[in-house]
Amino acid sequence: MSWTELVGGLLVIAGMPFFILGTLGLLRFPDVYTRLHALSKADNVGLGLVCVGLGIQSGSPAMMLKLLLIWVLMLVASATGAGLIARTALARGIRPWSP
Amino acid sequence: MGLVGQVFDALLAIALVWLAWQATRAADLFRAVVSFIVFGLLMAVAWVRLEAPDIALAEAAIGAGATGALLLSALDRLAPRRGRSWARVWRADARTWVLWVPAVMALAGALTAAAWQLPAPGLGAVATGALEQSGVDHAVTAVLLNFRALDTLLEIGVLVLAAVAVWSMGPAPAASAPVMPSPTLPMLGRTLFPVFVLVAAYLLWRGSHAPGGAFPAGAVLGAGGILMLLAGAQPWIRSAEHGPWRAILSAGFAVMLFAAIVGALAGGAFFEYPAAIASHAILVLEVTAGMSIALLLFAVYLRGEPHPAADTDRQRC
Amino acid sequence: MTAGDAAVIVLVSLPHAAAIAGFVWPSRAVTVSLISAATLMAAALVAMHAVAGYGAWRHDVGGWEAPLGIGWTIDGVACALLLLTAAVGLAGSIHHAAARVRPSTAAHDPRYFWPLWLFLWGGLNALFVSADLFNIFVTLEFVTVASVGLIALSGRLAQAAAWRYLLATLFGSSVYLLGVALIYGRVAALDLPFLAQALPADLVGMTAASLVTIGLLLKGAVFPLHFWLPSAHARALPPVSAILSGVVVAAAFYLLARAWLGPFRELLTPAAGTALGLLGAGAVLWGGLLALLQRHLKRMIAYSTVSQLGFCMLLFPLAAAGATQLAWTGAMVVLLAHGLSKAACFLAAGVIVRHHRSGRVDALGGCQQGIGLAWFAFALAAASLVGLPPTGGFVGKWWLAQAAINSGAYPWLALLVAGTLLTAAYLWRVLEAAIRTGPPDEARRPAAIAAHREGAPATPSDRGMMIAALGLALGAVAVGAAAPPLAPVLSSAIGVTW
Amino acid sequence: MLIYLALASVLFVIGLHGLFTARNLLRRLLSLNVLTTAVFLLLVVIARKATPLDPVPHAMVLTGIVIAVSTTAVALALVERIALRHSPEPEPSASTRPGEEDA
Repeated sequence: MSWTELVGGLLVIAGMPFFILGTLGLLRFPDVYTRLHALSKADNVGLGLVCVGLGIQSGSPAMMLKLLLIWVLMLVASATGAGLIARTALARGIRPWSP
Repeated sequence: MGLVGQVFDALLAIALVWLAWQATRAADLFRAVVSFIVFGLLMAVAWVRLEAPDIALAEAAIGAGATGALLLSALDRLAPRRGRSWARVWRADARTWVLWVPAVMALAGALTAAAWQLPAPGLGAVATGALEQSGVDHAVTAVLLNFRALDTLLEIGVLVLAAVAVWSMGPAPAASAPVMPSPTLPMLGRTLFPVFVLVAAYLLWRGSHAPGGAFPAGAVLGAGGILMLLAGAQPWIRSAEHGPWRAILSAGFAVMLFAAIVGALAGGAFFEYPAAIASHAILVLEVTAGMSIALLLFAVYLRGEPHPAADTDRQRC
Repeated sequence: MTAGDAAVIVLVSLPHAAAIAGFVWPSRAVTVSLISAATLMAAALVAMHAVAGYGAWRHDVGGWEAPLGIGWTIDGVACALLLLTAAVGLAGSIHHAAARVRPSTAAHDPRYFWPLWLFLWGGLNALFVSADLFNIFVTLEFVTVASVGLIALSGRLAQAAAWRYLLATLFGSSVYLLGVALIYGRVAALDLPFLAQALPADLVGMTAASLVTIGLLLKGAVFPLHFWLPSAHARALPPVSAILSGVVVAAAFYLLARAWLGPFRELLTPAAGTALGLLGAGAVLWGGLLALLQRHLKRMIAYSTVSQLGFCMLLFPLAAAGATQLAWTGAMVVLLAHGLSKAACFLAAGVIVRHHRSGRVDALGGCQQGIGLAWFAFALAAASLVGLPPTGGFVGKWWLAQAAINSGAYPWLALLVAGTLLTAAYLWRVLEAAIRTGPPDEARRPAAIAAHREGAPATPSDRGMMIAALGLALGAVAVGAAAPPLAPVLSSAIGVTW
Repeated sequence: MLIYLALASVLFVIGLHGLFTARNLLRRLLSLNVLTTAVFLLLVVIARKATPLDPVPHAMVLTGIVIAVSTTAVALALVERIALRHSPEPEPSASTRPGEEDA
């Protein structure tokens, strides 16, 4: 096993907890805004780690660029999507949760 | 990959079955539609598992993307969200359990068994053998645009026809304005559209030697257009006769038809490209087919004839 | 490229090209459509002439041979149906072009009629020559979308009918495609003549055959899967009803016949034949009975389609009993004669309903001034539907009856007689209503009659529409004269095992 | 492969069931799409079982997907027009029972 594979694999594995935590937040948090918060933040970091890890594993710069592009696009999309969901929820009169 | 792959496939299958059930049965229509969209996305994964990356690309863009957008916007107008009890939708009585469930299980089992017995000789060898004369290196593209180009012509015809039929049913409904406009959305539409064009061009270029080609490219571009529309961009098909847009919409179909006839006039059969120019002809066809698929998906998405009365000041755009 | 090849290429590509032209330049759509309609008629005649002269041939699209590429088979039956489409298409085009003279009837969006109409025509032409199971699927979908567009165009009421039709026929396509997938998994071929030699009669073949059959039965509205047809066909514009009832439904039967006498020939046991024949019997009797009970002229004609298609289904039991060739020519002549006369009926009914401002059968009496020609066309078409000599309907049924006698299948003969009597009964109801001087309650209301008189038109518009109907009705009669000499041509079918 | 074949069968049955029991027009459309996907799945499995990999079913499915989106679009446009006439009823429903004749 070469060092690229090792580092890449470690990065991918490091990304996993973020997804798990994000999902946990989605399931356990009290309202739509906090859920969005958990999901978009944690998943974006997780995806970044996975993409970087896979890019290192692939060993080709072109592939690395493509994976990075995927990550950037996902960032933009999830930011916009989360914003839209939150705005719609707010417009429909869903109050943010307060403890 | 053996065991892990099997487990993955099994999980995927279970998720797909659940989503399909939700899509057809969920009490809430919105939930059903969203389940269907996720179903399409997961199907794309299944296509990859089945070594059909072309289909995966098309499914993600068309099956989940374009169809999903169509369904959601229709839903927006059809069903104001309203809670419905599960029982109202799914009324299981004795007859269901005695008659339907066993019959259905038997049918599914028989289908699986029958399909499992299939020898599936396949035309892979024949197609690979003919690939050299086809003008492209990627077998699926060769089948689509050379061996079975007639199917593709008629398929784009169906898409043109769908656009005509949808337009014939009346004026396009006014786009529903978002309740609370988001500043990021129009920006996203604007900045992402070049990316869509880039990805589409890349897929188109890849199509001659690897998975990709006109269909995924067209679908991606069309999905980009729909996203633009969702992001608040004005459809630019505006004047009474729709300016040159009707011609552009039907251009892909017309060019393919033209190529087919030229093949026949050159002494061959309908759609027979002379060997020397086959690869160029296919490239031209791919570009036009991809473009027209994109535009037609967009035209169909308008869900009606774009009407000139909506805003006269933009007629010339 | 021979003249026949050129004709077929024109037949497949011209309608599409014209449809696009009509879509892009709506103002010139009528001219373009009428010119193409005439050209298509000529091309169909050239193709028929080529088949009659040099025999059937194959055209490998793209130059790729059978298992890999798509093939066209241009034979006697295909050409006969191309001619039928051309005749109905031409008459329908004339009818619609003439109807446009009076703008008061334009309840629909006229700009989209011509593209959809020509696309439908092109899809049908592509379907009739195609020999490839998957290509047939694509053309079937093409025809479906065009038909749905045309039905929905005919007004608000028609849209629910269009939806029903769309759902039924899309389901039919999916089931059909499942059958095709099984066949492909079995022998890796989609070409009908190729499959005729390759497809074994095993369990997979049987399953595939039943799936393909169910799919096509749905599309052909064969009893008991006919539920979508009457509303869809009755609500559409007259030319649309004409082509749907005369040709689109026939296309499904045509494919059934090609499939069962081609790839599924081994599976066509007496039992399978009888099962298909019983569906036909059900269609003849149930459709006939419901036609007899209808109050509206167009619905009556639509149910009559269900009934008449049942006669064609007799092909299968009679072929299974051994009288293949006679049954084949008989069924095909019935199909052609039915297509022409049914289209004539719908076109004539369009004029009649417009004249009387009502589609109710009991309101059709009274003043017929100015539309005598329409009634004449209707009566001629009715004669062919019933099967009076010397019409096409007579010849077709006569051959079917002969096939039944030759193979000793007397129950089917009895069905033929019973169905004919039923047909006569419901058609006579209409003609009798027309002869009456008028509904008794209306006789007491002079204003109503005055309205009729006032509306009694002999405008060029009506004349054009009536001539279109009459032309088709005369065509149905002419089939009777042309069928005996053309019988060998009709039974030249590539990939059909006798 | 067996998993995917079974999946295709189950999806087919789910689609079939939805098509025949759902009353809502949109739901029927979704069922029909699931049904069609099942058939596509069968085709792709057949392509995968063949050696070498068979490109023809792949092309067929690509064609099929584009056709499916076209028909879905037409169906949705129709459903919308029908629903608009029946408004304010929120969920449009039409029965395809043969007995129900509207004169």
